[in-house]
Amino acid sequence: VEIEYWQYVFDSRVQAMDQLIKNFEAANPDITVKHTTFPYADYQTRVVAAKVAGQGPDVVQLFYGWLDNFVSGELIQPLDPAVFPTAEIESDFFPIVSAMKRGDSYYGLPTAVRSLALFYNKALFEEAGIANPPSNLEELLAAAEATVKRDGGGNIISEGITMDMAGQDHHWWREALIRQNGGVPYDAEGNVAYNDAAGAAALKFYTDLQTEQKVGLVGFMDEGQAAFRAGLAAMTIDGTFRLGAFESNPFEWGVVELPADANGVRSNYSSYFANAIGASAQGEEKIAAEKFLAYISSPEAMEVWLDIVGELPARRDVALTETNLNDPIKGPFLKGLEYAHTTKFYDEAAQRQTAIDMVNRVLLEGQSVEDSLAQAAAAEQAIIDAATK
Amino acid sequence: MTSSELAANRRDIRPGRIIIWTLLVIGGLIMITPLLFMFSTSLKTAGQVYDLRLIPASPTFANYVKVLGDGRFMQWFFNSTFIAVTVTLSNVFFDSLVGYTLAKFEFRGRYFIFLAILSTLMIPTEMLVIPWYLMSSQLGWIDSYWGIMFPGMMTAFGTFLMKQFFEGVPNDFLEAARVDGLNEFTIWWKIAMPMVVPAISALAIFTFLGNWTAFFWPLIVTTSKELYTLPVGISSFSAESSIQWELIMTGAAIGTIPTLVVFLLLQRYIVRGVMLAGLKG
Amino acid sequence: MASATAKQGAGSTRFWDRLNMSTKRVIWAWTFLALPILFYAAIRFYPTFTAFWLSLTDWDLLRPANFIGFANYQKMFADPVFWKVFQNTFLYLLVGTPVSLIISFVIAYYLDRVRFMHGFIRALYFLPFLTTAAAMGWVWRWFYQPLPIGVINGFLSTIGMEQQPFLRSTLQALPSILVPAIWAGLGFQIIIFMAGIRAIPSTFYEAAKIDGLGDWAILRKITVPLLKPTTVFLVVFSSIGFLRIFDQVYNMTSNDPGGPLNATKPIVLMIYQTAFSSYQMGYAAAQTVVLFTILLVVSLLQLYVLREKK
Amino acid sequence: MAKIELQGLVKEYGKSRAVHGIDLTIEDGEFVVFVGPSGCGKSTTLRMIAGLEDISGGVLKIGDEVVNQREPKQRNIAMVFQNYAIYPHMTVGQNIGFGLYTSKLSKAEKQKRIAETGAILGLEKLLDRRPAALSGGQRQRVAIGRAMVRDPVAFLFDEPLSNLDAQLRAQMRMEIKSLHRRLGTTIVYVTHDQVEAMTMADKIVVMKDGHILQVGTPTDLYEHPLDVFTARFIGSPSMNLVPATIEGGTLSLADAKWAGGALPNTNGKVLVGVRPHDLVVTDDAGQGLSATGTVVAVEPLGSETLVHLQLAGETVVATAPGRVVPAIGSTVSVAAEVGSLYLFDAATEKALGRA
Amino acid sequence: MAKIELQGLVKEYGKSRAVHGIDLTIEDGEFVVFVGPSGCGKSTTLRMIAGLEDISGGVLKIGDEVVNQREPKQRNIAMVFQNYAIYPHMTVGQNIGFGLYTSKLSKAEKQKRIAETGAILGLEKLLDRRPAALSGGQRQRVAIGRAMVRDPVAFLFDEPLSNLDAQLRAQMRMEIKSLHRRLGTTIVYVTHDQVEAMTMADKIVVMKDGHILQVGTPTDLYEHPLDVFTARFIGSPSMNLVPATIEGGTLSLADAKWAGGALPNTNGKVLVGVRPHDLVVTDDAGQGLSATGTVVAVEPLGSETLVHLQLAGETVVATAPGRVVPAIGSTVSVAAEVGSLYLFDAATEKALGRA
Ligand SMILES: Nc1ncnc2c1ncn2[C@@H]1O[C@H](COP(=O)(O)OP(=O)(O)OP(=O)(O)O)[C@@H](O)[C@H]1O
Ligand SMILES: Nc1ncnc2c1ncn2[C@@H]1O[C@H](COP(=O)(O)OP(=O)(O)OP(=O)(O)O)[C@@H](O)[C@H]1O
Ligand SMILES: [Mg+2]
Ligand SMILES: [Mg+2]
Repeated sequence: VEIEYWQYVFDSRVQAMDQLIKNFEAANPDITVKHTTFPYADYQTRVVAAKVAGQGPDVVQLFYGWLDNFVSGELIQPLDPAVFPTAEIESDFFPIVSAMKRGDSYYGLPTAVRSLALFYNKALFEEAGIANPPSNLEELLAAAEATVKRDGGGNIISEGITMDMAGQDHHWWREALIRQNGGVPYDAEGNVAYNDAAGAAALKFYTDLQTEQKVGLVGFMDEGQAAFRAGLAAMTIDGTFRLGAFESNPFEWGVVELPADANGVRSNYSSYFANAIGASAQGEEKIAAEKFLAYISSPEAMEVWLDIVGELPARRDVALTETNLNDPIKGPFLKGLEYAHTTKFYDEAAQRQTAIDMVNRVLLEGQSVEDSLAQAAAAEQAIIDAATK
Repeated sequence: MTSSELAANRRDIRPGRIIIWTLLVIGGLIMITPLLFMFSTSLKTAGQVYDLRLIPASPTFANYVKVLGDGRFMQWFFNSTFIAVTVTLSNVFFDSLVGYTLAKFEFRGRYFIFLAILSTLMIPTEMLVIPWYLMSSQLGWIDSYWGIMFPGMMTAFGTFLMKQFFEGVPNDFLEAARVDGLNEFTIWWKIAMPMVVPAISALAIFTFLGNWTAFFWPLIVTTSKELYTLPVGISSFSAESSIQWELIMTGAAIGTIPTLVVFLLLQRYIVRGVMLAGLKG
Repeated sequence: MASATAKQGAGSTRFWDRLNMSTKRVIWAWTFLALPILFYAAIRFYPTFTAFWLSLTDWDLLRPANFIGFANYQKMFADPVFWKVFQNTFLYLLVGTPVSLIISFVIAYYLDRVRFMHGFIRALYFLPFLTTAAAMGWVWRWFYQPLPIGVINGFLSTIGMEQQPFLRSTLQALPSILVPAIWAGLGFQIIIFMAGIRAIPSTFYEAAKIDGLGDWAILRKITVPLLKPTTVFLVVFSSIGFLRIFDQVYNMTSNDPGGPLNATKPIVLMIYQTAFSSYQMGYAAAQTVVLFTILLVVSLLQLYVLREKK
Repeated sequence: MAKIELQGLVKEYGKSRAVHGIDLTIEDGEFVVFVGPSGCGKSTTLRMIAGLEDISGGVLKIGDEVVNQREPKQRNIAMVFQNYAIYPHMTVGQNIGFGLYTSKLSKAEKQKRIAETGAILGLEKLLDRRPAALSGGQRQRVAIGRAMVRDPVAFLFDEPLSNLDAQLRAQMRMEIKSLHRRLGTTIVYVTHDQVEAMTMADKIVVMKDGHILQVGTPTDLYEHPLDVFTARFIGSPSMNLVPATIEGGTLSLADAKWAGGALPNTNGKVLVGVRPHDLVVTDDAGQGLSATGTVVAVEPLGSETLVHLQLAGETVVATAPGRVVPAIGSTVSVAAEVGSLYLFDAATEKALGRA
Repeated sequence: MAKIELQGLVKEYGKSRAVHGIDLTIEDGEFVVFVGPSGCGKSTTLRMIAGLEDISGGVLKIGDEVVNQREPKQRNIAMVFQNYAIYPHMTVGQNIGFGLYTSKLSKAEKQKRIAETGAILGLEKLLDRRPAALSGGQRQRVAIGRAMVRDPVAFLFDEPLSNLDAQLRAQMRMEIKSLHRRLGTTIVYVTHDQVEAMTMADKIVVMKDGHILQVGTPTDLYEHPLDVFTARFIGSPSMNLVPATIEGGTLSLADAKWAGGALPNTNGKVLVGVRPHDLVVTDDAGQGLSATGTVVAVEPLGSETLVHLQLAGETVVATAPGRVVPAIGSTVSVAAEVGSLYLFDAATEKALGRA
């Protein structure tokens, strides 16, 4: 039988998957896997459009935040507990895998997971005379202040830390900064809970980077990662998936865990792309699809993935090996996984937009932190309400 | 004699003219600055992309080698060419035929049909994409050349342009051919068409450009990489995490070069073609 | 099919031969039009009606559509983002159309008189028309960057002026998008204007000169009025273009689509996001219906205002 | 070779009638010229014959066959248009050869025919040129060549010379005429230039407002016009007309006197017509008409001088020999011989006879 | 009101010379007509006078002032173009008023001038119409109106009638002429129609290849052409020319004989010119030239018949009275009186005198 596998285009992911498919086909000569990829920006559109046309894939990759959409749109089917025992999943994988659970059923399994960390430019640190990368927020501010460069007119020409809500900063704010200020982003029912002092303090900390400390500038070099790559930012917060892109940076850089707060509390955000079985797979194809899914979430596949893509294995025992934990690059990310949270998104793009707008209102329109926060909370709650009604 | 020849007849070159000429040239150079940056970036390495000097520190063709070396790129290039050429031919054929019929035949409903076709200019394409997609999937056109091409096979703009031109062709030519025994189709094809060659080249160029750069619909309707058009392919260089600008610019540069060459070769016809149309609102 | 029947048969009393000439011509005309009519009906009109129908449903691509009356429209008119977008769309139209037409006319007017290297200069102005908005959006984005890499800000700081936020400002973002949009379409408009100017017989100018008019008076009294058909064409087409602006906005603000706090978001981008990011097809269809209405009303209004007064 | 018959031919455009049922027989080999003012229906009639317009009523026969419903190509007629309608994208040879489009001749035979036709029209050297590189007269010849090459039963010409300048027009007039003499094919020719009509026609058809007013040889029409319209239309400069009355066998004109000559038997108001060439400036008034008037304009043509003078409130044109140029404002005497007057009923404008 | 003087006026287009240094004085109030074949430089000269073309060499004076460098508006001349150049977007009244654009008159005075001009040209009722709704003759009048309204020192006309049909042309010819008589303004008029030149001009300027061949009154040029070109150009139909020789005081022509009359004192090959109107079909050959030839074509014009006949290998045109129409192929005798022959040197084509 032939089954179809869909994911988005990213060179190393495609390469890794080709490798996995080759291995899989060697082991299962009666199954061929057709590997189809789309540009990231249009990936969802394509999956949805294909479903409308009734031509969906058998195994499909999806961001965990899209799950509700995919389930309610009947794009994917629940995993058969006979093939993928629930207990086993919950014991072998990192707990964030529970984001794939709806009711009693799991809808997909990740090969790899990702978390956030603080990247820093060793050359700029050295130049500023800082020996160690920051381990808490206070040190972060100090390091940023020390490394930022301004011209005669006070314009930043090299950032202390990048500011990019459209990138990973909204996760940092939501899952790390709020919690470090003593709040929670969402309550148990999944409703917005950050419209309080903790949320405001977190937002203030973030916007102050530009307005008070003047160590960062939203829109500087267009994207935070671009500024960092160009050597024009000393620090940036980003995910595992950026490792590949930073590999070619023409300077030395390092990674540390996200800074702790004054009390040493740490938090992180973790996410992943899972693989699920398409709603249209039935009979023979479904069996083949299950076999394939089992293979690509096996420890062997995770090793391959770690090798080629650099993403962290989703199974604890594969991930948390001694060598991995001591790796200067992988280590901080893996440690982050231990205390990471996973936001339950209903409409990831729209929810991120509320965070972007919230910061913009403060920075561009001079709205007070509290008002802006309240407005963002209301907007996000509306999105959640619309999705859950 | 046209007004420009008239102007040329004035032998005295006044300082005003030199100033105007200089201003025009400066304006023109400003116009192409973004293009220059496109070419310049395509000659840079990933690390230099953010260095906005126009002349790259160490120009390299590595990006071109990389882009062109990828067999898929040549495939996309072929796809774009094939699609743009086919759609252009179709437009030249059908838009002319319809324009001719509306210009030269008298029958009830002619004006209504003209208005109906013209009114499609006001329908935003965005409105049609979903129904098109549904239609394609029901008819099995998804992921095929035909699927990419069918929405553009005829356009109201082309029909309008050609109608204007054909109205300028004297009836005597058509009647002479009728007396010579040609049927209506041959009259159109053998007599009327050759008389509007400038219009056809203008139409062809506009259609070609429009389809060569088409992005949104090809993106929706193709699934396999082998069928991507150039712009879709170029944008697939951008991935979730890091955008490879130097490659995008290289792709864009390669994509622009053919249209550039075609335009430079045919710009006289465009101008003349549009000119003869005498666009009467 | 008619070409077959049109072939002269042996028996000259065949049906085709008994028709009179105008009937034959009508048959020819409909034969020529048959395929195109089918095409326009199926590819343009039918989908349009589908869109009208969808705007009354809650279709989200995934679940079957339910008729919900005018709920989408109510939702839209109650949405402040929609009104912001509505306002932006008209700003694009009301600033973009006149500015681009005036610039292109001025350039065309003077370019027409230039003989030396005429083709070369004309090509300079036309080249941007050949580019894709996606690629050029990037270049423009970088032009607008803050220091140290932004070309424009770099220029401003060398002449001692303050830095401008451009795309990062709720006020400047929209004009900053308009510039590349005008830039990209300028070449086309210049060529059309030049064609129009050249179509004016030179004796009109000569007669006016003999009547004692100066260059400015000739421009006002002769060139501009006689250029009216061209102007009408360009006004209508460029208005449609600005009302449907998308590529530039989408590509220049891809991090925060529609600019900071929707400062640059036009209606087409809203439709795109509603349809392909939120999958609210019914809602998106309602927005397309509004766009369609705007296009129709604006075009008809322009044609009416600029009509040939007999 | 064929006779063309028009029986009650009618053409209607919507509700308006352009041709009001005309009857005419054009004999095989005849050269018939339609003349008349603009909009009188000449072209429409020609185009009905050609098969380019539907016939709204009546019968059209070519060579005894009713051809009302036939397509142009089935009628085997050829037509030459005012603006020549030669295709700019083809060479002269190709243009001429286009007349053979539907013919079943072999390629070689077609080439031969093209060469022959080119030779007859003196276009041998131009066969490979494009029309843009031809003069007006040459273009006209190419158009005729395209018509000739097919050996049609009749040629139709619609104002073929009106785009040419005076000298070329005179020359082409001769050429068409001699072509007709050589080929002997029926020719129907439309013009509003009476000189062309007079010099070329075997038979002139005068049309007005969709009606035929008179049919006849050029001399016929010149000498015996049936009404004022034809009288004024034929002959250049136009016939002078002055109001007069006939009472009991005497003709009285203001400012003029009539001596001798029999008058038509009528009473009442008439119009007296006299051609400028018959009204000569002279001092010795003999028999016939004599008058004196004030010169208002003179047009010396070299061989003769046209003298415009005021007579009975009308401006009439008289002729004087080329070397005589009367001063403007002077008074001159003019005279017309007996037999040179045309009399018309003032009310109906119908001819009453000569005097 | 002004005299216009051209002194060695030269026009060069790039390397090619369109006008080769012409000298001419146009007196105040004179009606001067430039004639010549297409491309001879008539329009160019006119446009230099108007100020629409730069002058490459020589001096142009209007009213004793050198105006070489003046703008058109400073010269205060008015021009009427072949295609009228009336603005389609203005009414007739606005078009006429446009001539007053730079004038400092009050609005009411302008209106009055427009109304007056309209009245003179018979356009009163049309002042609110758009040009699209006018006939050719009316458009031409509007163009003249726009020129007139301003009261210029001179009018320039560039083939103003060539887009009109024959009858309108004759009528407009008269109108322009009488306008000139009324206004008395200098007029420079370009045409390639010799009839217009003959009938309108006070002075005709014959041009060829950028040179002036001859300047004179119409009668002058008709009677005393300086060369073959002018002789053939002036007069319609064109003068016949047959080669002959003069040896020792006798003129010998093939197929013809010459009796009596003094000959110019020359020897060798000559061209004998005789105008068709002087070569009449007659049986009684008296003094002068007589010949017989075969008729190849006849053109009956009503008042006279043009008879084309073969003579000494040339086709010559003779005239016969209107009612005489010789059969083609028949032989006729023609004769020309003493004094009606024009003799030219065969080599230089310069006139030798009359005979
Ligand atoms: N297609 C048409 N539709 C309506 N009326 C027409 C059409 N063609 C001609 N006519 C009318 O028919 C009448 C005769 O026109 P026709 O062209 O035969 O005149 P004509 O004698 O050839 O004039 P001209 O000398 O100007 O060519 C005119 O009144 C004209 O307005
Ligand atoms: N703009 C120009 N550039 C180059 N040569 C020109 C230009 N205008 C006219 N000429 C040349 O100058 C010569 C005289 O032209 P002009 O227009 O004066 O002729 P014309 O006597 O008015 O002829 P026509 O009777 O055809 O109007 C011609 O040989 C023409 O080719
Ligand atoms: Mg006609
Ligand atoms: Mg000229």
